[in-house]
Amino acid sequence: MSNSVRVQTEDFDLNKEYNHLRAAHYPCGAVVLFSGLVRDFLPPQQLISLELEHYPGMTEAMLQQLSTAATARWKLLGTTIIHRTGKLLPGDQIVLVGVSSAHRTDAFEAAQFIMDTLKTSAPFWKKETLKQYPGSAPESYWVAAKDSDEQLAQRW
Amino acid sequence: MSNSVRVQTEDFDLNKEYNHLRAAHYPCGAVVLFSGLVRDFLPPQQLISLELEHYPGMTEAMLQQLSTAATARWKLLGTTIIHRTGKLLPGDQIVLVGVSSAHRTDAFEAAQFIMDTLKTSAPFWKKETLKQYPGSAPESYWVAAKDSDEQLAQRW
Amino acid sequence: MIKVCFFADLRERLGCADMLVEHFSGENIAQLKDFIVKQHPQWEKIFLEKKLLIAVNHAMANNNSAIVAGDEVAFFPPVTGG
Amino acid sequence: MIKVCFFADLRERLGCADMLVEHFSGENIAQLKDFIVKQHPQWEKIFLEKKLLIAVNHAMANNNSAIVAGDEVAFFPPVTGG
Repeated sequence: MSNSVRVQTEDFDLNKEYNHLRAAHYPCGAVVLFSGLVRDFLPPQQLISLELEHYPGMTEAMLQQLSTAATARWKLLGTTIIHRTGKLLPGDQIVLVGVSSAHRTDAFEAAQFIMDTLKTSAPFWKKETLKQYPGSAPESYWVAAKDSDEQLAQRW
Repeated sequence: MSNSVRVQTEDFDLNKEYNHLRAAHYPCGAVVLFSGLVRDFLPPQQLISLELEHYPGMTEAMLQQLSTAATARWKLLGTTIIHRTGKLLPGDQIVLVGVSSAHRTDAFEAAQFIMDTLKTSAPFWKKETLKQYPGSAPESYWVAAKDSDEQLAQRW
Repeated sequence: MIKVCFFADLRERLGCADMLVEHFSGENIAQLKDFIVKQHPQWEKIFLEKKLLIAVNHAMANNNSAIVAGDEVAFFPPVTGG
Repeated sequence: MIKVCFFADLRERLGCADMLVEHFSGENIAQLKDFIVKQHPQWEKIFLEKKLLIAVNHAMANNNSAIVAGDEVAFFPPVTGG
């Protein structure tokens, strides 16, 4: 059993995490990886950048709790949770959740549980800097929490 | 929109497929990857190898149907389905399903749908060669279909 | 003429990967099965198995599915890929 | 003494990232809020917002959560990571 939780400004290498989850544990039959990316807006809007603030110490504790809760609930062989902070650009990787297990259903459900719960309980906040139309001055907004995320978290 | 279906004896590169799904399509916010691996048995049993037979022509047609059905049902930006055939060893990659979308729920559900439906409708068959205990002669068995897979497919 | 293919466990038990069925004048899969079993009486038990799956021209089919000359029909056990 | 932290939108609106609350003799979060609002009356409306989230020593908490000297209390808006 291998559980890894990291909060970092640096980018991550999905393939490296995949190879770790895949190779290290026996008898692994399934790996599910989720990668969350900085999504641009639909034209004429344009995302300039995203600033991810977090609560150091609490973020790591909450992600570790998610990993522990998933491992208690499903039969897992390994979990990896990486979340970036700081300034990110469109297309950048924000978050990686990787889960390995003997059978696919455990890996799929645990990965979804981790993402849904992370979205509503891990202390990260996004601030977007965007242009409303080409040539307009960039403005910054704190992203509002979505009711749909709250509903998705409640199914677990 | 990019949909790719491949049936091949060669191994695949998950990272290459990830980068394709991630980069090519706008506005991508989520990529879900599922990798199915050849699982060894618990000791004292030991898997020597796995032979994957398929129905050429029909496999490609069925996988293409799955991709089309997933794209019709969820809001997706790209799908990749790769399934290997021939002789495989413990730890080898068997199948890759990759889905990209703007929002995570579409990608998670579509990837699960594709895997669950593939398991019960794509014409592949596994034959295992295994030892029952160390030093015993290897024997070959056709893997039996699981009722649990039938149930998982029926939820869609 | 109908091309008939067998796969996996079924192929091994029948000792046959594929065959060409000639002079078949029926219209559906059930009739094709009867026709083949008349030529190969020892296959009857295997052909009556509930879990036998059927495809016509690469699409899943059943005993009532219509077939015409030139079709490719496949019989196989429940699939176990993925 | 209680360490109090504010994050994101809340931090910007209050113009304060963290503060040390001294001479607090209450026992729970509700009393801490009252105590802070007495010192900063202009924060009252923000502190009454329904969606304000609370953590005590890095664990989610609520108005009834007990606190003691040395605790770290954080107030923040609904989270938007992932």
